[in-house]
Amino acid sequence: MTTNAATGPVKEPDKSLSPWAIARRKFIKNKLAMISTVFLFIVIILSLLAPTLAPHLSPIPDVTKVNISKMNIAPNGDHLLGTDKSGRDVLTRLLYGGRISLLVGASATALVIFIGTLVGSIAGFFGGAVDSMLMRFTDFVLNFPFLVFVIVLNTILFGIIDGLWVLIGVIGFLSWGGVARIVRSKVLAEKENEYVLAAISIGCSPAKVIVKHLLPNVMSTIIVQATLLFASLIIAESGLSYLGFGVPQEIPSWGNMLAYANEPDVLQGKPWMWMPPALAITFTILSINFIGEGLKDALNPKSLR
Amino acid sequence: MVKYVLRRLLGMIPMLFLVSVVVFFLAKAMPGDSLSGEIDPLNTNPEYIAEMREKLGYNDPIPKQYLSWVTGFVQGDFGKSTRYKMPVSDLIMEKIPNTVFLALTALLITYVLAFAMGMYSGRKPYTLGDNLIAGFNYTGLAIPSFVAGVFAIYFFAFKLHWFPFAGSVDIEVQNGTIDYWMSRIHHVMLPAFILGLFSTASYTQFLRNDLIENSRKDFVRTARAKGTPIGKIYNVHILRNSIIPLVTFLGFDIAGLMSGAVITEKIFSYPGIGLLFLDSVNNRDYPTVMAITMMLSALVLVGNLIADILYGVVDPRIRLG
Amino acid sequence: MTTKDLTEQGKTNKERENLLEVKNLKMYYPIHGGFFKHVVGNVKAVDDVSFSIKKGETMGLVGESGCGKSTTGRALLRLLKPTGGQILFDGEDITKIGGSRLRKTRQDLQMVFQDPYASLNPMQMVGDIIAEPILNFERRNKKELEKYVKSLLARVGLPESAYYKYAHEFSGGQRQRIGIARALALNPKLIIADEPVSALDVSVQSQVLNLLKDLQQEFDLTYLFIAHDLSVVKHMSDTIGVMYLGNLVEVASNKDLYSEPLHPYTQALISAIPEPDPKLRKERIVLQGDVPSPANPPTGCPFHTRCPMAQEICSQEKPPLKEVRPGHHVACVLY
Amino acid sequence: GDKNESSGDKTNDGDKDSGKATEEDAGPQQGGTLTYALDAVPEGLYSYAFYGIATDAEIISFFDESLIKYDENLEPIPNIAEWETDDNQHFTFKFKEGVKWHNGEELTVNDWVFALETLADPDYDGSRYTNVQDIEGAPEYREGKADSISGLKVVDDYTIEVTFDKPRLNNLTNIWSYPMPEKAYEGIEVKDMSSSDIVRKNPIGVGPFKVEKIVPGESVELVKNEDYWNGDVNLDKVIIRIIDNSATVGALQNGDIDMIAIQPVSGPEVEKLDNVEIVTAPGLSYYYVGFKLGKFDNAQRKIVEENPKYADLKLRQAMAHAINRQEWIDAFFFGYGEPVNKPVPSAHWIAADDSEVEVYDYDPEKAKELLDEAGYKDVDGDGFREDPNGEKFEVKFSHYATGNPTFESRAKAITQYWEEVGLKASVEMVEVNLYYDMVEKDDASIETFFGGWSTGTDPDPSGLWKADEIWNYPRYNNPEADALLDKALSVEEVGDDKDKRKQIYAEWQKKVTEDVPMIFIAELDEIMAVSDKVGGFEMDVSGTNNPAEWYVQGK
Amino acid sequence: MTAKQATTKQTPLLEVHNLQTGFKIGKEYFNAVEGVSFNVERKQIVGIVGESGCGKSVMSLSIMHLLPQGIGKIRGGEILFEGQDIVDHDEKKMNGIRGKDISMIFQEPMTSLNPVFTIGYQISEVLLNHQDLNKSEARAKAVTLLKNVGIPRAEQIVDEYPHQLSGGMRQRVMIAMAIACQPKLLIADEPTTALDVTVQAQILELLKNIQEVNDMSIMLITHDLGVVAEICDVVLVMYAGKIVERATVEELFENPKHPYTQLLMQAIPKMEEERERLATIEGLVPAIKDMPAVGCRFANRCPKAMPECMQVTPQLGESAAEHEVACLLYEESWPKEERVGAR
Ligand SMILES: Nc1ncnc2c1ncn2[C@@H]1O[C@H](COP(=O)(O)OP(=O)(O)OP(=O)(O)O)[C@@H](O)[C@H]1O
Ligand SMILES: Nc1ncnc2c1ncn2[C@@H]1O[C@H](COP(=O)(O)OP(=O)(O)OP(=O)(O)O)[C@@H](O)[C@H]1O
Ligand SMILES: [Mg+2]
Ligand SMILES: [Mg+2]
Ligand code: NI
Repeated sequence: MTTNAATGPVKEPDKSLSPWAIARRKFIKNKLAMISTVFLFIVIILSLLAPTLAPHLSPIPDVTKVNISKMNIAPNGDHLLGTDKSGRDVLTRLLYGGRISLLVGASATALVIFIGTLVGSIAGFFGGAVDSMLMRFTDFVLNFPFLVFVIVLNTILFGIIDGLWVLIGVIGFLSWGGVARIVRSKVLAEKENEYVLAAISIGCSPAKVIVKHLLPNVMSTIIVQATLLFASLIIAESGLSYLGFGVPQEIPSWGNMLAYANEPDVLQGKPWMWMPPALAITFTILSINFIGEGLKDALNPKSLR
Repeated sequence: MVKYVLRRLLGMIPMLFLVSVVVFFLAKAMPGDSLSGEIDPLNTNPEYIAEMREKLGYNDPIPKQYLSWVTGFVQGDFGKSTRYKMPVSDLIMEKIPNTVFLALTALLITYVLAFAMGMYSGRKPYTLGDNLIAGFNYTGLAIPSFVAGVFAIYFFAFKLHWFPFAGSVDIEVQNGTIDYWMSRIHHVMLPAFILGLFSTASYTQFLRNDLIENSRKDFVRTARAKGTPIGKIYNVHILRNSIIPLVTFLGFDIAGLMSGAVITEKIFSYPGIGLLFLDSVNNRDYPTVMAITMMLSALVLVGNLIADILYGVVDPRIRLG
Repeated sequence: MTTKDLTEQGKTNKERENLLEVKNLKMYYPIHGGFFKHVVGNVKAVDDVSFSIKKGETMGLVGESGCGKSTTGRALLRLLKPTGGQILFDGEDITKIGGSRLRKTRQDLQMVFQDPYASLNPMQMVGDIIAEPILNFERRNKKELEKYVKSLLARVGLPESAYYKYAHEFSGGQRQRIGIARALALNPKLIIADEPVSALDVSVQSQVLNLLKDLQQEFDLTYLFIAHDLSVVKHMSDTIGVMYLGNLVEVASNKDLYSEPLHPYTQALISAIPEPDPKLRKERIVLQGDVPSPANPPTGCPFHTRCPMAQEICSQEKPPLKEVRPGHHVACVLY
Repeated sequence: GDKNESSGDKTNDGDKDSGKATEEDAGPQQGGTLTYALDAVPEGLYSYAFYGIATDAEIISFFDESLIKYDENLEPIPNIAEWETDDNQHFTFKFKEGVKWHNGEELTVNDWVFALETLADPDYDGSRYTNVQDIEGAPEYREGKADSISGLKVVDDYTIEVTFDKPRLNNLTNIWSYPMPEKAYEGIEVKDMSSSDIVRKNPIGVGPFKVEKIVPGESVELVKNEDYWNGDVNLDKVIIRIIDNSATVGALQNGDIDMIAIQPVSGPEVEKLDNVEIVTAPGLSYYYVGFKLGKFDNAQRKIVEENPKYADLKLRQAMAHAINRQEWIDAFFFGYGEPVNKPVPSAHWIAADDSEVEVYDYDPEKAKELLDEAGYKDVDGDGFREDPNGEKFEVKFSHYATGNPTFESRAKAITQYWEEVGLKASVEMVEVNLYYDMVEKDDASIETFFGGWSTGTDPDPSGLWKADEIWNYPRYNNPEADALLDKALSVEEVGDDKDKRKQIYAEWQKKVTEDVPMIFIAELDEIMAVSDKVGGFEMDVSGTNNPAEWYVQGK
Repeated sequence: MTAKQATTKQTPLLEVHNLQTGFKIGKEYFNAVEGVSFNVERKQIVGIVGESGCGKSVMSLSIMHLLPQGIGKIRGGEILFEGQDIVDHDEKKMNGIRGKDISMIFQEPMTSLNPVFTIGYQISEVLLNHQDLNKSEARAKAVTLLKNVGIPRAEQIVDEYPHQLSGGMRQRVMIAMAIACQPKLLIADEPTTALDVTVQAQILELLKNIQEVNDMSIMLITHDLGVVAEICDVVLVMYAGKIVERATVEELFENPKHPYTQLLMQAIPKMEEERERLATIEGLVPAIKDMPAVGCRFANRCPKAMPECMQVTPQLGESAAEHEVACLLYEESWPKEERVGAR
C-alpha cells in the first residue's frame, strides 16, 4: 500500500526543536532583548554578590551602620557614588537595595502568578458554577483599589509580621486578579482546541489535563505576564516605599533610597543620593520590559501552528 | 440598555456589600477606635472615653456595629473626620472636584497623545518616528511616576518656569472667571501629564500594535479591493476597530486615575482625594480612610460598568440587553 | 493488540452485533444570560437521536455545519454529559457513569479530531502524544513502550524519526496520521472520526481515507465517521445517517441512500454536491436560506422552513424516524 | 501642649545670626504681596478655639490676636487687654477701646466671655477646656448646673473681673486669652461651631489681615485690615501657600515663596541661596531619650509597677554619658540646635543654669566605668556587656517612623553610641501614630524611646512630669520632685517672687537630672527662611513679631 | 457556453504574461508564482485549481495589487487588462480599477467584512469610491444590490452588522459589493470553500446568474474539481506556482493529461461510482523556499517521473489551443516509447 511509505521530510531527521527551543532561538536573535537580559543578569548578580563586593567597593561596607563623620559626601574616589545622610555608602546600599527590590518584585510576582494561575486555570477549565464563583471572587479582589488597600493593609500589619513579607504578601494578594482573568481567558480559548478534548478522551484526569496540556500552552502568556508584573511590582515597591508604606526604612531598597528625594535638601542639592536608585529602577524596568517584549515575540504561538 | 444598566447597578450591591464588610473589618483591625471621629483624641480621661465608647456603640456586638456603620454609610453619613472635625462627606465633596478635574485632564492628555502617537507609529512602523515614539513609551513605562514627577517639577517648574509647582489654582484670581479656569488648567497640566504618563505610553504602544495587527486583517484587503484609498482605510476601517479596546480602557481608567492620583497629588501638593487619603492614613483618620476606600471601590465597579457599556456602544458585536 | 482479551476476539467471528446503540440521545447546551448568568435557554444541538452501529462496520454521519454531528460524537465519548437518552456501548449504558469507570470505558472508545492543527498539543513530542493514552492506564517499560509507539508510527505511515519531533514540523495530513496513531494506541473497539479529512487537500484526504479503511480491516475497528461531504461519507460507510438541525432525518445503507434518497433534505443534499464531471451538469434542487439556529429551532419538522415539499402539517408535528423500507429509516411525513 | 504661637515684639536674632534681613533698609514700605508658605496641610479649623494643629495656628496668627502676649522672656505683657491682680485669684481685665473685628463689630469683653463659655460648654468639641476649667464656676457650667460661669463678672464693655477657683501662679498664663466674635457666631450651636463657615470658610479676627479667600488644603489669601487697631499694616496682601517639603528649596530659590518655616535639614541648602536669608530663634522644644521606668494605671491615675530593666541609675547615667550629643545634633540638625541638659528649654525663664543641674557630657570612658561599677560586664567575650546576673543584655530603642528616612539613621546613631560602650542595642522603628499609642499605653515592647516635647509659655512642667500624669511617659516617680512642682505653684510658698519660683524649679530640675528618667538630647531652633525682599520680620522665642510690621521691597 | 462565442475578434479581457510574484523571506525574495501566463476572455469563467499552497491566491492578489505590502512583490511579467499593462500602476491608479473594473471576493466571508460597520456602509463605500452618488443614493443602491444577490429583508439587512448574518449571507454581501460597479472581471478566491454544500450550491447558482446578467468574466479559484466542472469554461491547473495544464472544462475532465491532474481526479471519492481505493499523491507542495530551480516541479511526487524530469523544465505552450500541458511525457521531442499518449 502506498500509504505505508514514509512521507515525512526524511532529509534531516535530527532537526527536532521543541517549541521552547524555537522560542529560545528566536529570543537569542533579538538583540535588544538579549542586551536587556545580560543587563538584568548583571544587576541580579551584583545584587546577590553585594556582601562579597561591598568591602572592595567602599571603605565602609556596612549598610546599616550610621557614620556620622561621613555623612553627605559627594561622589569621590573612596565613595564612588557618595554617601547618604547616614554616612552610608550609596553604591553599597544600591547593591543591597537591588537585592530587596528584586526580591520583593520577584517574590510578589511568584505569589501573584501562582495564585492567578491556580484560580484562572481552575475557573477556565471547569467552567460553570466553579467558574462563576471563582471569577466573582476575582472581581471582588480586583475591586480593591490597589494603592489604597496596600497602604491600609500595610498599616494594619505593620509590626505584626516582618515588614518585608507583609509587603510581599499584601502586594501579592491584591494583584493576582488580573493574572487570573488572563489565564482564565487563555485557558478558555485553549480549551477550544481539540487537543484538550483529545487529552480527556485518552483518559487524562482533569488535573493532568490542566497541568500537562493546558498550562504549557498558556505558559507563554503567563511568562509574558510575569515579566510585566515583575516590572510593575518593582515600581509598586518603590512607589510605596517612597510614600513611606513600603519596605521598612531600615532595610535598604531602591524605593527607600529614592525616598530621600522627598527631603527638601536632596532633590536639587544631593542628586547622588537619589539618582543612582532612580536610574537603577528605570534601567531595570526598561530591561525587563524589553525582555518581556522579546519573550512575547519569541513565544508567539503563531510561529508554531 | 437602560434595563441592562439598572441590572448591572443592582448587581453591584452584593459586591459593595462584600467590600464594605472587608473595609469594616480592616478598620476594626486598625489600632484605635476607627469608626467615628467623635472621641476627642486629646481627652485622655478614662471615664470620658468609656462613656463615649458606650455612647457610640463600640461595646455592641460586631454585627450590630457593622450594621449601624453601614446604614449610616448608605444614608451618606460617612462619619466625622477625626482630623478635620467635619463630616467626611463634606470633606470628600470639597476635594473631589480637584481630583476629578485632574483625572479628566489626565485622561484627555492621555488619549490625545496616545492617539496622535499611536496612529503615527501604527501607520509607519519601524520608521525613525516610530522608534522615537517607542523610546518615549518605554521610558514612560519604566520611570516610576514619582521620579518623573519630581523631575518634571525640577525642570518645568523651577528651571523653565512653564508650570506652577504646586496647588490647583492661583488664589488671587476671581472664582469662575476665564482667568480662573486658565489658572486651573495651568496648574493641572503638569500633574495630569505625569498622572497620565504611564497610560499614555501603554496606550500608544497598544494602539500601534493593534493598528499593525488590524492592518493585516482580511477586511482591510476587502477594503483595498474596493478601491478605498489607503488613508481612509487607516482612518476609518482600521482605526474604528482599534479604538474599541482603547475606549473600554476608559472605564477602568476612571478608578485607576483616582487611586493613581495619590502619588501625583502628593508630589504636586494638589489638594485632592489622593492627598486627603494619604493624609488621613498618616493621621489615622479612619472614617475618612474608610469612606475613600469605599468610594474608590465603588468607583472601580462603576468604571467596569462604564467600560462594559462603552464596549457595547462602540462594538456592534456586543449587544447589551 | 496485547490488551485485547480473548473472549472478545471470539465474538468478532460471530454474527455481527451492535457494538454501539444510541437511544434518544439529547444534548442541550445551556445559554447563559442575565447578570447572574442563569440559564435562559438551550441550544438543542442534538435532539432525540437514535441509531446503532454494528461491530466492524462504519456508520457515516453527514449534515451541514452546526447540525450537531460533533456534538453527537463527543457525547458518545462522554466528553460531554448528555442531557438525555442512553448510550449503550457493548451492552453497557455509559450515559451516567463517571470517574474511573468512565476512564476505563474510554480505552475502548477513541476519537480522531477534525482540526489537525489544534488537536495535537504543540508542546508535546509526537512520541509522548501517542504514548500518553497508554501511560494513563498502565505502567510500561520505557523501551517497550517506545518500540510500541514506533510500530504505531510505522503503521500509520510515519517514519520512526517522527517520535522525537513536535507537531509543528508536520503537514496537515501527517498530523492527522499522528492523531490516528494516538487513537489506535489503546487498541479501541470504536473510533469516532470527527471530520478527519475536512481540513485536508484532496490529495492528502485520499491518503487518510485509505489509511482508515486499511486500519479497519486490520484491527477489526468500528467507525463512526462524521463528515459534511456526502461523497466522502459514502466512500467510507456501510450505513449513513443524515442529520439536520440536531435531528437524524434519514438513516440508510450506503447504497440505498444514494440510489433512493427519501427525505427531501437528503435529496437536496445529494443534488447539491457538484459532480466533478462537466457532462453531468444538471438541474439541481437548490435549497433556499440557511440552517436555522438550534437555539431557536422551528416547530414541527425542523426542515420545513427550507423544504420544497413542505406541507401545512410539517410546521406542526415533528415526524418521528420510521423504518419505511428494511434498514431504511426516514423522518418525514411523506412516508 | 503647643501653645507657643503668641507673637512677641522684641527681636532676638538667636545664636545663628544670619537673620535680620532688614537692617540696612531705609524703612518699611507700603503695599505689596507676601507669599508665605507652609509645608504641611492645615486642617482648616481657623479659630483659636477649635484648631488642632500648629499649621492652622500659623494661619490664624495672621488675622487674629490674643489679649495678652509674651516678651522674649516669656513674661506675659498686655496686648489688647491689661490686667490687675492682687492675689493671683481675682483678676480685672481692661480691654482697649475701638478694637474692631473684621466684620466691623467692636471687640468687647462679652466676646471673651462668649469664648470662655464656649470652651466650657459641654458640647464644645475642641480640646481647650483645660484653659478655662480653673475659672470659678466653669466645671458647674460644663456640667449644666449653671447657665453662666460664676467667675466671670462683666463690669462694662471693656472691663471684666475674672475669679479663679484658687490662687495659682500660672492662672494668667493658663487662661484662654482669645475672644470670639459673638455676633458672628450668632445662631450657631456650640456643637456645630467647629463645622460652621465662620470657622472654616470666612473666619474673622482682630488681627492685621483679613481672610479674603480660602482654597482648602492649598492656599489662603489675606488682605490688609485697614481698621487695624495696632498701627499701620504695611503689606497689602499675604498669600499663604501649602507646598510639599521637597519643593521648599526650589520654590524659595525661584521666588515663588517669600517665607517659610523650615526644618533644620533644609538649612544648609537654603543658606546657599543668594536671595534668601535664614532667621533663627531658640525654640521651646527638646528631644529626649526616655526610659520606661514603670507602668501607669490609667484608671487609678498612678504608676503601679516598676520596670526593673533600667532601674539601675548607673546604667542610665552611663547610657547618658555614652551619647555624643553635639556630634549627633550637628549631623542630624545641621547645627540648628544645642545639647540640652535639663527638662526645660534653656530659653525659658525657669530654666536652671547648667551649673545647677547634673550634666552628662559625652564621656565614653566614664560610661564604661559606670557600667563596670554597676556590674554590666562582658563575661562571655562577645564584645557586649551582660547584665549583673550574667544574662544577655540588649537595649531596645524605639523611634517613630514616618516617611522621613533620616529618622531611622538618627535612631541608629544613638544605639551605636551605646554599642561603643559595650551595650548591645537595637532599633525598632514604629509607625508614628502607633508609636505614641504604644508609648502612652506602656506597651511592653517599649523600653527606651525617643521623644520630643514642646513646652508652652506656661512654665509649669507638672503635666509632663508628675507621677499622676499620663503624659509622664517615662513613668518618673519621685515624690520629692512632685512636691517641688507643687511648691513652685503654690501662692503661699512663692507668692509673687519669681526668683524664688525659679529657684524651686531649678531644684526640681536638678533632681530630675540626677535621676535620669530620660536623657536630654537637644533643643532646636525655630528656623525661618525669609526672602531678601521681605523686611521688618523678627522672631524670638515667643514667636514672630506682628505681621503688620512686615513689608516687601521692590514691588 | 458563452466562452466560445466571445473568443475570436476582441482582445482578451485579461492577459497575463510570464507573471512572477515573490515573497521576501529573510532578506531574499522567493517566487510563489513563477512565470504564469494565461488569458481571460470576455464573459468567460476561468477556473483555477490546485492543491493548497500552489500559488492560486498569490496570483490573483498580484493582479489586484493586493499582495501584503512590503512582503510580496510582482517581480516580472505583464498583466494586461483590456490591453493596458497594469503591473506598474501605483496605488492610486489601482484604486481606480479595483472595485470598478476588477473586483474580488474572498474565501473567508467571516473575516472579510469589517465587523464594526453596517452592511449598508460597506456596500455604499465601493459605490462612493467609484460613482458620483450621494450617501442616500448609495444606500438605496445597496438595497437593490442586496436584493439582486437574493438577500431577504434587504431593507433591514443594510443596517445590520456582519456578525448578524450567516456565512452564506455574508458571502452574498461580498458578491453584492463586488458587482456593485458592474466590473468586467470578478476574481473569486475560493468563494465557497467555507460554506456548506447546500449554501455552496446557492452561491454558485448566484455567480452563474450574475455572470450572465452582467456580462462579466470570472476567475474562479477553487480546489474543488466538482465546482470547476459545475460552472467553468476553461480550467487552469496550477502546481507549485506554475500552470501545468490548461484546457476547456469538457476537454480536461474527458482527457486529463498531466499526471498531477489525473491524480487529483482520481483522489476524490465520487458519488456515482464505487471505488475501493482512492488515488493518492504522496508528499507536499514544496515551500517556496525549496522550489527546484530546474526540472518539473512535480517530479518528486510524480509516479510517472523519469530521470529527465529533474533536469528539463517542461513548458506550457502559449498557443490558444484548447488543451495545453506542461509535462515531458507529452513533449514531441521526447522518445516516443516513454511517452504516455492519450488513452
Ligand atoms: N460548547 C457549546 N456551547 C454552546 N453551543 C454549542 C457548543 N458547541 C456547539 N454548540 C452549538 O451546537 C450546535 C451543534 O454543534 P456541532 O459542533 O455539534 O455541529 P457540527 O455538526 O459538528 O458542525 P461542524 O460541521 O461545523 O463541525 C451548533 O449550533 C453549535 O453552535
Ligand atoms: N505573506 C506570505 N509570505 C510568505 N509566503 C507566502 C505568503 N503568502 C503566501 N505565501 C506562499 O506562497 C505560496 C502560495 O500561496 P497561496 O496562498 O497562493 O496558495 P493557494 O494556492 O492560494 O493555497 P490555498 O488553497 O491554501 O489558498 C505558498 O507556498 C505560501 O507559503
Ligand atoms: Mg463538527
Ligand atoms: Mg488561497
Ligand atoms: Ni496501500
